[in-house]
Amino acid sequence: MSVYQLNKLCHRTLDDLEFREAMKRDPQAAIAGFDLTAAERDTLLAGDVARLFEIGVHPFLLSFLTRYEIFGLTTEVYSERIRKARDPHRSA
Amino acid sequence: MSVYQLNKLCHRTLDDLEFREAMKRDPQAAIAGFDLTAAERDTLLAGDVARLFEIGVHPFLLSFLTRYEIFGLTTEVYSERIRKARDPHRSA
Amino acid sequence: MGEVVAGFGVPHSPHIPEQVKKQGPSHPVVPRYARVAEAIAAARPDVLLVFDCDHFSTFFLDNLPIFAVGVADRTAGPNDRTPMPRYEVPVHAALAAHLRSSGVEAGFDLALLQDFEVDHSIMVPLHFMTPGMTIPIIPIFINCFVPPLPSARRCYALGQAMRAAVESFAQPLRVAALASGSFSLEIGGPKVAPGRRQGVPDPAWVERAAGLMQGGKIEQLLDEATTERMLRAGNVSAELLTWIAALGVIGDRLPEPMQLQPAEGEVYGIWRWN
Amino acid sequence: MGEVVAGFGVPHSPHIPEQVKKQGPSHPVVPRYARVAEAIAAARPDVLLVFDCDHFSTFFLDNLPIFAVGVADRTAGPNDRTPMPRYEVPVHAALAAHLRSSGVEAGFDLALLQDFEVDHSIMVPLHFMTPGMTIPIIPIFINCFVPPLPSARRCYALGQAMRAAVESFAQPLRVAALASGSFSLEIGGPKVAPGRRQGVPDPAWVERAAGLMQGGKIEQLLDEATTERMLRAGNVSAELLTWIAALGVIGDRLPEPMQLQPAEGEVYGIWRWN
Ligand SMILES: [Fe+3]
Ligand SMILES: [Fe+3]
Repeated sequence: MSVYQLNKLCHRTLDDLEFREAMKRDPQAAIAGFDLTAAERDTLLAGDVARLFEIGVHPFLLSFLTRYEIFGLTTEVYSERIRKARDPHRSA
Repeated sequence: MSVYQLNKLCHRTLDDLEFREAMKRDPQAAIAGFDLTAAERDTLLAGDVARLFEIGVHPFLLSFLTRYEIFGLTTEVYSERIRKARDPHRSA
Repeated sequence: MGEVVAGFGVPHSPHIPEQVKKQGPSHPVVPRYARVAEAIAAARPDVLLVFDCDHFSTFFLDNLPIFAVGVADRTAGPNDRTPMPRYEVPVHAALAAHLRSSGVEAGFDLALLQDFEVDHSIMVPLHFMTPGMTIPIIPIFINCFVPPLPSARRCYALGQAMRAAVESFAQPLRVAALASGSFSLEIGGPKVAPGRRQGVPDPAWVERAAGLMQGGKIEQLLDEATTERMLRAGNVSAELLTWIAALGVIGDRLPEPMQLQPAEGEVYGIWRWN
Repeated sequence: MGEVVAGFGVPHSPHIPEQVKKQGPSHPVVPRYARVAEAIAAARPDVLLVFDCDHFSTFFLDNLPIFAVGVADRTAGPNDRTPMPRYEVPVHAALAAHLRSSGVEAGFDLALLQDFEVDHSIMVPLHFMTPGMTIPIIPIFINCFVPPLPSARRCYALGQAMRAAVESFAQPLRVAALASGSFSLEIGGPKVAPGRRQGVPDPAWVERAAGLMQGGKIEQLLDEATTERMLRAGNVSAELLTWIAALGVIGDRLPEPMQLQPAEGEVYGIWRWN
């Protein structure tokens, strides 16, 4: 269920303006309400989007984090990191 | 969509205790928040469950109204009325 | 390689837990559930595939699937204000995900359900039969209440696809199917009994359908159990589709002598071979 | 007796309405959408069947259907914070209910969606092509984002079933199919362009898939458009399944010369015969 929680957290960042502001202000506090493992929490707070992708967070949802530059994920940082993720569907 | 609204109203009578109390106290006020036609509102307030069934309210949901005796629908009254409804699936 | 080791079918009246609590073990349903419970224990399943019709509790008419599979680590219930204890129950997420993927690949359009509780139709049987809640379940939901319903043949084929998926699963799990539902029951519709909110309009159909199962006449059952025929037996009588799906898992094996309560619209069934 | 009179396919980038608002009619998408809009107007449809992939806006992962049909009197959107005007649009509830019933009878497990809004993937195309919002739509949702996906063959068969259902509808409606989606697009995944949040990983696949449509080689397209192949073209490239479902409605007719933007992963298509 944790991956579901991570997906939900990303979605809420788009959908819930108050939550989005909380995520920008104090991410650690904002994510406290989700049922995550300690490792997932650390991965999130580190903005390790490659790892989040690899454990199953949907990339479309993950990209909401950079849309609002949560966890320091500017577009440049996000792009650089996600491009290093293991991709099960490599281009030919 | 009105039949959907009627189904939703029945379901809320089971699921939402405050709404259920409001339905017992002042049904006319309680149903004001639903997008219903005037005819549907009258049919509801009259407890005309046969008619509600015939226009498509699901009988399982409809029976929530008698479970809490909304609109004066004691089990006896409900049973007598619904048994007169046109049934598309008559017993053999 | 998973293995299907048994199949079961029971009813799930929401009034029974409270009645039994008051009346104690002299209540007639107690030995009926107990007999199935013993058979479940003897089959030692690692997972129970529960074929279920939701009663507008897990789903509503806003987004109502024909078929759905619960894929999560656990669920809880009842979520429909049934007077009975509240339970948490583990779900076998890995097998559930495999069943769903395999089913979609086989052309069954199975909705993904990840954040959900279940109603009395799952919790009443578990309360009586596996109250320890230690056997993981996988709920497979079938729309039996809101026409258009899936056909009996499609539900049977779904069961067959689930069986094949169990057998292609990497771990050697013992899996049993459990169907939950009545054969004849009207709730809140024109066929209720006088002075009642429900009724059992068609005891003869209970005997007919159970008789076909008892005799292993599955093709005949699939022919006869049309939506029209099932709804003549009561507006929630298409709960029979849960049994038909379970039969798809079970195959052509014969049940032990079934416990029939035609006047109550109910049947208890045990298929055991392993 | 309803009649299918035309088919169309377009992309739906959520950034375009705002860009066009700033840049005006010199924006390159304006004439592309305009050409399809003219063809829609010329086909005079009474109803638009819109094959769509939801972007976690109408559905979420809690209860995610493989296929769903919107059955309501109206819908509205976008519901996903896309910067563009908000619209209400009528839905043809009677035909939608008939399509769903017929589909379920034909063995497609179509979820019922009654209380919903839609996202940019429906509203961007309508904004550019039918901004009056006077033609009733019927949204048919396909899960293109969360594997397991339905196969291309099953989506095509769904389209064929929808066509048969249109033809068995009692009223003489003119119905057109509209597909909405990209052929190659990666959003937020490893195949994004350097320094970007998205990318177009596979322009060659855009030309290949469009070329097969252009040549009427549907069987070949159904063989080649595996989940694996589509996802190699980008993580949301299985939006192609909306086009494949629309082709099921259209049959073996050939399109007018298609507008291809391989570098953008996008295609605009027009099938007209009546
Ligand atoms: Fe039931
Ligand atoms: Fe899209």
